[in-house]
Amino acid sequence: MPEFSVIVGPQHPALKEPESFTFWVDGEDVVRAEVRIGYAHRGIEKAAESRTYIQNIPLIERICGICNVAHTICYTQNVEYLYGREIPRRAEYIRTIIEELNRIHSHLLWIGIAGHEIGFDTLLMYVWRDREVVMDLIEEMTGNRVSTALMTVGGVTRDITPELATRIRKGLDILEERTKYYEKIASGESTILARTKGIGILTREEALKHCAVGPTLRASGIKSDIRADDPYAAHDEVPFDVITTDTCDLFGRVVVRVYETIEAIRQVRYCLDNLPSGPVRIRLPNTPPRGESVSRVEAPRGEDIHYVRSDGTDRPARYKVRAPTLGNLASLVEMLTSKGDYRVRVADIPIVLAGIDPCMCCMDRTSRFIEPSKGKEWVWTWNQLRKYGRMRER
Amino acid sequence: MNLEREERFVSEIKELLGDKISEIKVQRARSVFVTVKAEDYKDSIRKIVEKFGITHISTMTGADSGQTIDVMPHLSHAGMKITFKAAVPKTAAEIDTLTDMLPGAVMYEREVHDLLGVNFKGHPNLAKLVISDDWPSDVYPLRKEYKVVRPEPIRKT
Amino acid sequence: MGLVSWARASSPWLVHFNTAGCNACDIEVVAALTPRFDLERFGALLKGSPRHADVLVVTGTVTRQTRDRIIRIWEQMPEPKFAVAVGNCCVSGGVFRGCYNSYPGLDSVIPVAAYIYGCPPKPENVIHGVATLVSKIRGG
Amino acid sequence: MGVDLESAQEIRENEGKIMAMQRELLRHIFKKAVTLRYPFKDKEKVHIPSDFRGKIAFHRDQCIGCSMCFRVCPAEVIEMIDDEKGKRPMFYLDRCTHCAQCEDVCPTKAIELTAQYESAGTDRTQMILK
Repeated sequence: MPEFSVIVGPQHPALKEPESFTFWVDGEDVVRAEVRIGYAHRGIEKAAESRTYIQNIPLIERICGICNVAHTICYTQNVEYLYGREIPRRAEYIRTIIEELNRIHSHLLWIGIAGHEIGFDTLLMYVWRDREVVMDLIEEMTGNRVSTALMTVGGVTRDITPELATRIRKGLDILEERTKYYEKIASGESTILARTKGIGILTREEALKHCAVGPTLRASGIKSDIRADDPYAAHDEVPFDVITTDTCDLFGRVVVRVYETIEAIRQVRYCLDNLPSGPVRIRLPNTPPRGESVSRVEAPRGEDIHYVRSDGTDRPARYKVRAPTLGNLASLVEMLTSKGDYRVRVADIPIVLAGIDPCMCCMDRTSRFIEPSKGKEWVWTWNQLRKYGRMRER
Repeated sequence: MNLEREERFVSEIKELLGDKISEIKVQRARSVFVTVKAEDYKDSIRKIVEKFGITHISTMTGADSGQTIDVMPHLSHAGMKITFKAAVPKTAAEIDTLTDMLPGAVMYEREVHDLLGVNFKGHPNLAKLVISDDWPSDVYPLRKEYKVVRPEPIRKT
Repeated sequence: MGLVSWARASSPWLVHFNTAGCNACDIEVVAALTPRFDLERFGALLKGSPRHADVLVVTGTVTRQTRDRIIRIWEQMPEPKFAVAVGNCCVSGGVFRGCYNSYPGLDSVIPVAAYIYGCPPKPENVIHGVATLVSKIRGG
Repeated sequence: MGVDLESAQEIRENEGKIMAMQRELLRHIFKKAVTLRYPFKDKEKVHIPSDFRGKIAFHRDQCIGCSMCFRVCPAEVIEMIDDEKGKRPMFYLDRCTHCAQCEDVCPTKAIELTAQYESAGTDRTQMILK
């Protein structure tokens, strides 16, 4: 039977961001998958070299809008490592609070989107309604619903007042009750079970081999979390459990994310109860000393790693960012390939794609041409294709 | 700050690699930088990977430092970050691939190839990953000599 | 106002395309469609295909790689069509101005009918933008 | 405190319930809708915290022309121009990231991020703040 290629993306109802996947299918089964990213490549790393350390904070924040807190924490603590300075403890606690609030918002968002991808829009609507609670908390704390702009080199820009702490506690109570309800739904609703159990399997060995990160890795039974392995901010004091499951499938990823949300709520409570007093930022000079540094943060999607090199000027000589999704791409391709008894059906593609919580930008319908029968593959730009079309018309 | 664990780790690496190391330093708690020569790059990484049973490569950074390009794979081992550093000359930017022992490096090597033009010998597929299809093939945006050209608007505003 | 433009203004169907944004605007656009804000009160419906839609909602800065796709999607949409740029990166390039891969705004690629400023805009602002567009359609 | 994964496993072992959300849905029939009827009504119910980062307002009489805001702005929003009173910033607000770094750095509080969030329009030139 001849194989067909199905191209998904860059503009596709199942993807909110532009990325392009080519699937070689044999009947209903996906036999091979290939990914082309780069639609969202904006040149941030080059731009970071031409801006000062202060100007870079909002730029780094816009690498990803959803996990902006993880990226800004990673950036600011990376620069603080260059100075070799520690920031006030209160600032570290505030960073942890906002980071965990961000994780709650990101995971709830993901649960809703997963519901949407499996055709369970009721869940999407209810989860997103309750997610507004955490959005309001973030807005009260930082002044904007999504992009927080709270981090600065040397601490945080805004403090938490006792009244705000009370309001956050109240909001957390609502969130905890609702998340526990969604935990019941996610693990007991037959639609979810039917569409997630045994789908998108990534075994422990494959996860290790392809260097998966974050909830994808933890759902394959590997206890790995930067917050525990390489603690930053206040995570060395705030107690929490690393959630793992050994189901290695999408169901495990749902469960890991739901429990991580509950765990995050607990961490925010702990931080609010044990918030140290003192200043929230220290002033640092504009130019860090020469040197290089690596910093890691557990973003909602997994390990986020930044590298900075300073040449003694007020601009970084090199800034490198690796967002968690790139680390999960190789595993995603693995999950989307049928092997032996394990079959990936075309209908499961959207939810498996959503399973790693992708955070990129893609669609390649116009440029890639594949003729599997001849084993030929070539790439045309849209302009070339348009020219070809005009040529054929004549 | 207590860096006992890092010091122990450094001495283990020194024992293993011997004079292949040109520089080794502890940047902070749980982060170690090891500089090696480009020709020893793969051998020394293989030794470390086999000794400690490392499977996770976090990413690979390429950095332009004037005449050379530094290739820096970041490996993870039990919460410890080991960053190798090997310099390759800009005119003949070529280094061995790590994909045969660490398959997770596939995407990262393609990225470094796209943005800095380092050729990874033995890499299965070095097709474009992050830069656009119409990007000229001999221009590497993250090299220092590349001056940013803003794209021309295609219609007037 | 004729019957056709009345119908058009009462049910603007949307197609959403993220050119290369940071996702913050996307989640705010999606949030605007969920219960608390409920953009569907205006008859707006999110469609998957550009061929069914009247309004192209674009978020994110336009990059080299998405430029041709956005033009293609724009060309696939039936007349009359309107493009809405959501968020400051889409309007003008925003924080990505001066990057080698991003264009200075969506209107340097396709004509834009309405701009929604903000980084990211609040869902209320997205609703305000759609209301602005609807009144523009009503007007002419 | 550990998370009880076993209960999830147990449920997974059994078959899931069909329409597990049904009860929740029925409960909500008699509840008030959460939707804000925003542009028509409920304008005062829109959640705006006191220090919301909205559109920039500029107070000319307080500005001393130090260009600090120009130096920290990440998005080429600010251009320093000369007017009858001397140097001052001019804002292209259609590029603004609302990061509030200019507000933080301003020594005389001449720049202020207001609570104005409604800012859609059909013309980009309306966002130039002179």
